[in-house]
Amino acid sequence: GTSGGSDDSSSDGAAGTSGFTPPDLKKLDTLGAGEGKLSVLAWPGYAEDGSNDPKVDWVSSFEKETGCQVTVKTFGTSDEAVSLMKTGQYDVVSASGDASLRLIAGGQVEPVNTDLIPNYADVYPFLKDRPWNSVKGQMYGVPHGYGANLLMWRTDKVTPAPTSWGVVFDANSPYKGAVTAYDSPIYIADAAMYLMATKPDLGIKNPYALDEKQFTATVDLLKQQKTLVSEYWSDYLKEVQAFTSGNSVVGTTWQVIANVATGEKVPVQVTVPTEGVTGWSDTWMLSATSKNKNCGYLWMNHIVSPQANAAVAEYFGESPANAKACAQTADKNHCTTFHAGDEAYSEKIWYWTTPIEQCLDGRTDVKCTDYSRWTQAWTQIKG
Amino acid sequence: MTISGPTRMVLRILTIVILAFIYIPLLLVLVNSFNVNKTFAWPPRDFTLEWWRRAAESQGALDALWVSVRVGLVATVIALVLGTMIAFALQRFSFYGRDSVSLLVILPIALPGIVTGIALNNAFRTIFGFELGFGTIVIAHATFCIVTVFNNVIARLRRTGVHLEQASADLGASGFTTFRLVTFPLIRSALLAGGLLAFALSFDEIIVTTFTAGANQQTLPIWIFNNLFRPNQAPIVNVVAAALIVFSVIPVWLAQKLSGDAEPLGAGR
Amino acid sequence: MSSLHRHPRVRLGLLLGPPILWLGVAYLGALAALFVTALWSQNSFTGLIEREWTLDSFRTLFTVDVYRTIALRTIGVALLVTLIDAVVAFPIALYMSKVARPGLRRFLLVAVLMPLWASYLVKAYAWRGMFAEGGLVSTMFEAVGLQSPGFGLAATVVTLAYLWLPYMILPIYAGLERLPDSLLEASADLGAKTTQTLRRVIVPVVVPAMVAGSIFTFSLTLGDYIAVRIVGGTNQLLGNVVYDNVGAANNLPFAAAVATIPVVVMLGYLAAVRRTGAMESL
Amino acid sequence: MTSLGEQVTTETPPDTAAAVSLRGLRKMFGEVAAVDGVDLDLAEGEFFSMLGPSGSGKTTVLRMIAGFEAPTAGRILLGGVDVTERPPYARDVNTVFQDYALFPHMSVQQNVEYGLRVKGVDRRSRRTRALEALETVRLEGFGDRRPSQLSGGQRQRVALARALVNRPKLLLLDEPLGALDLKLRREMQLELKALQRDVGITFVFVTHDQEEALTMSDRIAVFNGGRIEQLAGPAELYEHPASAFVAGFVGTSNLLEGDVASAILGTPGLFTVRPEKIDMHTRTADAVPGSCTATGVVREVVYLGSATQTVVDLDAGGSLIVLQQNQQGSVQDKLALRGAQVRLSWRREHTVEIGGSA
Amino acid sequence: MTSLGEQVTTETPPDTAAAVSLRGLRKMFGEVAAVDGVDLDLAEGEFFSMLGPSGSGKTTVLRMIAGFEAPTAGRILLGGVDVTERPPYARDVNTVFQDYALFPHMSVQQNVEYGLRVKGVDRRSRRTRALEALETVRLEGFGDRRPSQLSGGQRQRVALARALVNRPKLLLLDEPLGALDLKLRREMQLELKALQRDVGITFVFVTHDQEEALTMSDRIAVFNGGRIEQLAGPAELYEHPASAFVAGFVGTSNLLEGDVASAILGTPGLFTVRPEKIDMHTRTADAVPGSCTATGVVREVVYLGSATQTVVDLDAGGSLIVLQQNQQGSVQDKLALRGAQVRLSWRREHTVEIGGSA
Ligand SMILES: Nc1ncnc2c1ncn2[C@@H]1O[C@H](COP(=O)(O)OP(=O)(O)OP(=O)(O)O)[C@@H](O)[C@H]1O
Ligand SMILES: Nc1ncnc2c1ncn2[C@@H]1O[C@H](COP(=O)(O)OP(=O)(O)OP(=O)(O)O)[C@@H](O)[C@H]1O
Ligand SMILES: [Mg+2]
Ligand SMILES: [Mg+2]
Repeated sequence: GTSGGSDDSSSDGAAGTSGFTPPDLKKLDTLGAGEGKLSVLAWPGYAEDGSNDPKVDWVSSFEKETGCQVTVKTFGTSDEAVSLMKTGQYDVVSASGDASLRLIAGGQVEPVNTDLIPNYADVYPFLKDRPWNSVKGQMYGVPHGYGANLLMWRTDKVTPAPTSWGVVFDANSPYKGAVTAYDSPIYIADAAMYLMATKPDLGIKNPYALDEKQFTATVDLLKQQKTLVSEYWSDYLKEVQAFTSGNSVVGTTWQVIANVATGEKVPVQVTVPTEGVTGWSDTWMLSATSKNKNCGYLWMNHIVSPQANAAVAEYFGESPANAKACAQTADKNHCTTFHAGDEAYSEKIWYWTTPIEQCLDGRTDVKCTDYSRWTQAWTQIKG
Repeated sequence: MTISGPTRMVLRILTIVILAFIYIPLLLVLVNSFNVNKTFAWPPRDFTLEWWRRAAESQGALDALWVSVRVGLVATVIALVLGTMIAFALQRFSFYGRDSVSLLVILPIALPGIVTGIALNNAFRTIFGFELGFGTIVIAHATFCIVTVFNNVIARLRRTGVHLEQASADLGASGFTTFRLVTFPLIRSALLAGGLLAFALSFDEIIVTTFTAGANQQTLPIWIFNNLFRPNQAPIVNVVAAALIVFSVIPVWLAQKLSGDAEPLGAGR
Repeated sequence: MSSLHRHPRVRLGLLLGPPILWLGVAYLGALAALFVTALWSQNSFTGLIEREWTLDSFRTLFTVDVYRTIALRTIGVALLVTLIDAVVAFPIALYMSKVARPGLRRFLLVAVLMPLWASYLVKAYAWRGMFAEGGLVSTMFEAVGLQSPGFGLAATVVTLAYLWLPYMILPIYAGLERLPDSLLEASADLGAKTTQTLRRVIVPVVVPAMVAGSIFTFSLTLGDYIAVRIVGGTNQLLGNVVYDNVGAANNLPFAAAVATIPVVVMLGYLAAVRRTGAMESL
Repeated sequence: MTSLGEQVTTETPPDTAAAVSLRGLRKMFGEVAAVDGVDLDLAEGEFFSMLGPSGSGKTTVLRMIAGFEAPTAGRILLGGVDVTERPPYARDVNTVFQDYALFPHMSVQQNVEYGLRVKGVDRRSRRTRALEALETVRLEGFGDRRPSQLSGGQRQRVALARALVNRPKLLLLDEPLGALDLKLRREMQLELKALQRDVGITFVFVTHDQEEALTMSDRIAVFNGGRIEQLAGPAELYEHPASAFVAGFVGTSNLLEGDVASAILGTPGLFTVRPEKIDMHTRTADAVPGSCTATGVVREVVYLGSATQTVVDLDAGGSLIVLQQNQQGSVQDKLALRGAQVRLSWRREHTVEIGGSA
Repeated sequence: MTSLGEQVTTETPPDTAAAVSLRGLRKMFGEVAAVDGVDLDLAEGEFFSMLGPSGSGKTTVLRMIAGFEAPTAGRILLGGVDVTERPPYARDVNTVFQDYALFPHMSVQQNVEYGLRVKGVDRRSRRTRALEALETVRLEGFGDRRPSQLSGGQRQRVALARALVNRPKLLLLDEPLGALDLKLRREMQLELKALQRDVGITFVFVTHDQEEALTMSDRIAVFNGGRIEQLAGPAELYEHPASAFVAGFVGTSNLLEGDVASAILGTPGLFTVRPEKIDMHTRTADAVPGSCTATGVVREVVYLGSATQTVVDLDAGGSLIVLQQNQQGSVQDKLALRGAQVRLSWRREHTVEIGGSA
């Protein structure tokens, strides 16, 4: 059924972070006038101002409306975002689930008063108050888009169509040497999720909450998987190229990659395998040390507005967070393709969350492995 | 004359093969800038001018190019000044620790870029409390560019010796006049060669830049790096690179011409 | 100026002061600060550095096998890249300096320098295209009935060698340019055939120049983490470990500890190189 | 001095025995004829010099013999064998370069062994032969030094040893003493000459110093504009120059021509008298019968140490230089002659008509 | 030749008028004393030469006078003014460097104008003066060339013009003719000497060529190991060398010492006879009364063109070199003397006791 981990963690959001008390920061009570400028830290493609492609621009209209002049810095990984936020130079950040908790715990971002953000009302309810964007029921940002790490394969080279992650994890996979995997420590969760389904006796309840034994088993699986892997990917260009050339024929992917590949007439298909999928859900957050908080709130309101949210979702290739955005997309099928608003689909996704010592699945008798362990393990997996 | 005919032939063929090795990838970049495929799959299905048109409109690429040029120029000027000073100090004086100084000059280029990058990043933020930005990129680039200027200038100084400067002093010119009228004209082409290499080094640097660039400055390599991650932008990167290759002929040729005499660029190194 | 004339020390001080402040204090200071952090630890959740002395980072570095494997792999790749560059750069540098006429020489010099202006990343992706299935390299391999190497260490070595080639050609060219023609004539005169002259006169004389070039190729390879991600398949080098730890895990102390490996390797290399007189011909 | 006889011989040795024969040798560099038709035969064991001003083609001839430069026309024969097409390493010839061209990365010993090494001589015997060669040039014990640790004269000798160790049939030397100072050059001249006599190798020696050529050579070719202007032994060359050019280039030339010659010698034409042949008397002294005689005024007196050189402006026009050995008389007396009226005389047979056969 | 008198004078000119005075000049390079206590006074308008072997300190003295090197001890006075502490550009001295040190990036004209330009002379008059200077060295019309387009002798003259245009009180020349070939060197010697006489500037001329020093100088200082070994006019130096070193360095030395001296001269000691003073007779000829005489066998005969040099092994031991001007007799006859028994004789006054005042 629903690989219901999300339910657990959502209901136990507070428990999941038990023992972790965020710094006591005040949220804004009332909105004032914009300060005239705003420094944005974003994933590439999240804050386009037309400088790369004049047709892709949802920043200029914001600047015109609010008078807040925007500067954008992009980052390549969640961890880069965390370290950049520590410089205190940025007002708002688009944080994925594997960054957000760290930002909250480190005091880099402050609670957000969603009442001051009119468009927040239209955000899908199933994205609100989740463990990666809230603590103890207090939202720390505005959900903005989400997507899944799907299984993609070349239909001409992979038959029958796979329904399980087994094709990328099983030592006997016929696609040895043509498997691809995501190049980040967070990918350990994908393997844990696979073990959760295939090795129930390990007792994994949440792929982001692994005790020592579970972690070792997961890492072993990944080490064995390495013999199958042709390459690890981290940028979408590499992935599309690998599938186009045939260097990779099966592996984890994003919907947008599948779309581009299909657009280039590469015979690929994607699916949500039986074991479920991991995914991301991004949240715009506000720096605790920001001097431009009013502009920050205005930005958060703008970016989840139907038009902007639709533009981002289409350009970046993900599901918008605003239910009204689907009406604004250029490609009318966009929301269908990306399963936007499909709560059941969304519930199948194990959204990226930072693993910490306090087990996120609520266990208190053991210590879980934290993200720095995951990073070191990732280095060892790749060898 | 003493290299025998067959050897010359072998060398000529090898040179052609090596030139092919150097230019085939560049040619590929050029062809790919016309490739309709958004991820420049090979072989191209079809060709298009779309990417060139889009690149021409890309304000981001132009801005980044402008940042790179400015960074390169300022870093080169600093490297020229500092590199020349060290070259003079090492060539014209003997002092304790001369060897250490020459080691110090090559250290920034000899140590891996990532080490220099995180060391400077750490120092800028935690020790000096600088905000990462244009200035920090320039400082970082100038640091590892000093060596190219230094190498060129010291080689020239070694060759010209002190006689001409002494002749100038002998004829009544004070230190500064001598530098202006004699020393500087003599090392000018070495400065040009060193400066050109320094600029090229700075212009294509990405690793150190990644760690020292602030939010608002994208150098061209960083822009390229970021755009490889954007849907629909990757082909434009090929266009930018192809354009760079084509237009770089101008400064290189110009510098060759300006350096005058038979002294080819880089020979001073 | 007149008083300076009699005070060479003062002039030396004025000349050396600013660069030493820049390099000696700022740059070396930054390096020192980095390596001090290697002796601190870091809170893994918040990523804040805790300033307590500990050898934990180094302990991990030395006890976990994978780091040794990666270090050795990296050094191996750097050596191979350097070797390939030396072998490839030599004939073209020789042709440029001793065979080509002045006009052709200028042209070749420009031709060799030009790739420096094409973006590093773009060139790396061009090689990715060539090593991909159906790309130029695999087509060529298949044409002669061989299995294409595909993405991996071989592709990494080739790509890096390609990227750093100009940095090797230039010093070798300059070194050969300085080699008087009369030495080649003397060798032929004494009965040496061209190959003997190559081996006994040209190669020994250009070795310092090659070593000078190798400082570039070797160190640039040691610090690289991008090319291997593009063409290296599943492989990683020291640069990736440093980058992952500072960029991804945000673990500066451990990154600094890892960074000591290439630094120590490079310092050792420089110390060895010093004796060849390569510093002079850099 | 086995070659004494040749000092006065101008006929070329018979073709068959020739160590080197050049036949119609020409070399063009673009439009310029650096060497413009040279024919030459050298005997075995001869010390042969090529003398001439800068740019006259001496080096180019040498480089063609060694094989560094291919002739535009003509043939080169070594010991009767045509080697025109052979590369340098296939000719039994060695060269001592003007800049020595010692390999900087090898020790003196290794430099000297080089020729044997590339010929595959075994380590043992090449060591012995190199030591012998170093002994010949009096550099025992210098084997381990680098060329950079030697003085100019020592380097020159290493270059010599490096060539000699191969026991070539022919040794080419391109201004080997050009870079040395006068005292050292004189010493090296003596050494070289003695060495050549000992080893019996044919030497082709390029120089632009006429004294050097006169004292060392069996025969001398004077080059001018890519051609041989005169080919003769030292005495013949000095005493009977074939042209005004040779007269001027070899020794100090005292030319008498046109009206001056008519007035003094009775016939017009181009004549030369060497300064040391001329006697200087007071104006009132009697003319010696059977002598040529001329009157004039002393313009300049230069003290040369062993001799005094006097420049006399002739009453008939022109001037003559007189060289007098300082055997007798005080320097002051000689210098006091400046401005004095003098009579010069010399034996009729010392008036040499240029181009004539004397 | 206004300075003729000085050629035989050894007293230094009075201090007051001295163009240059060196007082106890010393220069240490580390442990090495390059110049080891030099005292010297030069008169205005004098042509003064410094002669000595390589490394004897000549260049170092010159560089201290010019101001490129600071003395370790001692003072330097120019025209009575102490300039020891002054930088080069504040001394009224110019130098002609051995390698000419012409600025390669400037034309000949610009090179010559340089000194005037840095002194702020206006464009007009520096042009005129530069043209004058170029005329003095006979290089009119060469102003637009680059130094690289000139021959060695022409470059040397540009260097000279560049120095002369400043009308310095003192001109220093460091082996200015060292790089030229013999013929050109002789020509330039004459030109330089004439020029010095015309402009009347004091010249300090460094050379290691004894002939050059003898023919050109008013006085000569012979350097050895950082000290002045002898300071005298050319004739004095040649005829009465103060030490065996000077005897050997200036001209060919014929030394007689110990037993040989006793046997021939009757007294032990160190004596020298110049080769040109010696007469050579057949063994049977009578000894000339009042002469020194010695018998021996001819070992070697060398033809020098204007003279013949004969080496005679003495029966009493040792050997003497005899120089005979080739005025009479055939070359063959002279060369045939090899191996002959001969008697040498020379006037008693030509036996010079070394260190003695004759
Ligand atoms: N490689 C060359 N290219 C063009 N011209 C040349 C070359 N080598 C020599 N020449 C010219 O050929 C002529 C003869 O030169 P060569 O070197 O033989 O003279 P040389 O008698 O040895 O003179 P020097 O005494 O100056 O060494 C000169 O005019 C010279 O400029
Ligand atoms: N800068 C220096 N450092 C150390 N020693 C030096 C330096 N300059 C000269 N010397 C030494 O001082 C001594 C005198 O040198 P100097 O150049 O004055 O000799 P020189 O008489 O001019 O010789 P040459 O005829 O070779 O030019 C030599 O032993 C030389 O090695
Ligand atoms: Mg020559
Ligand atoms: Mg000197």
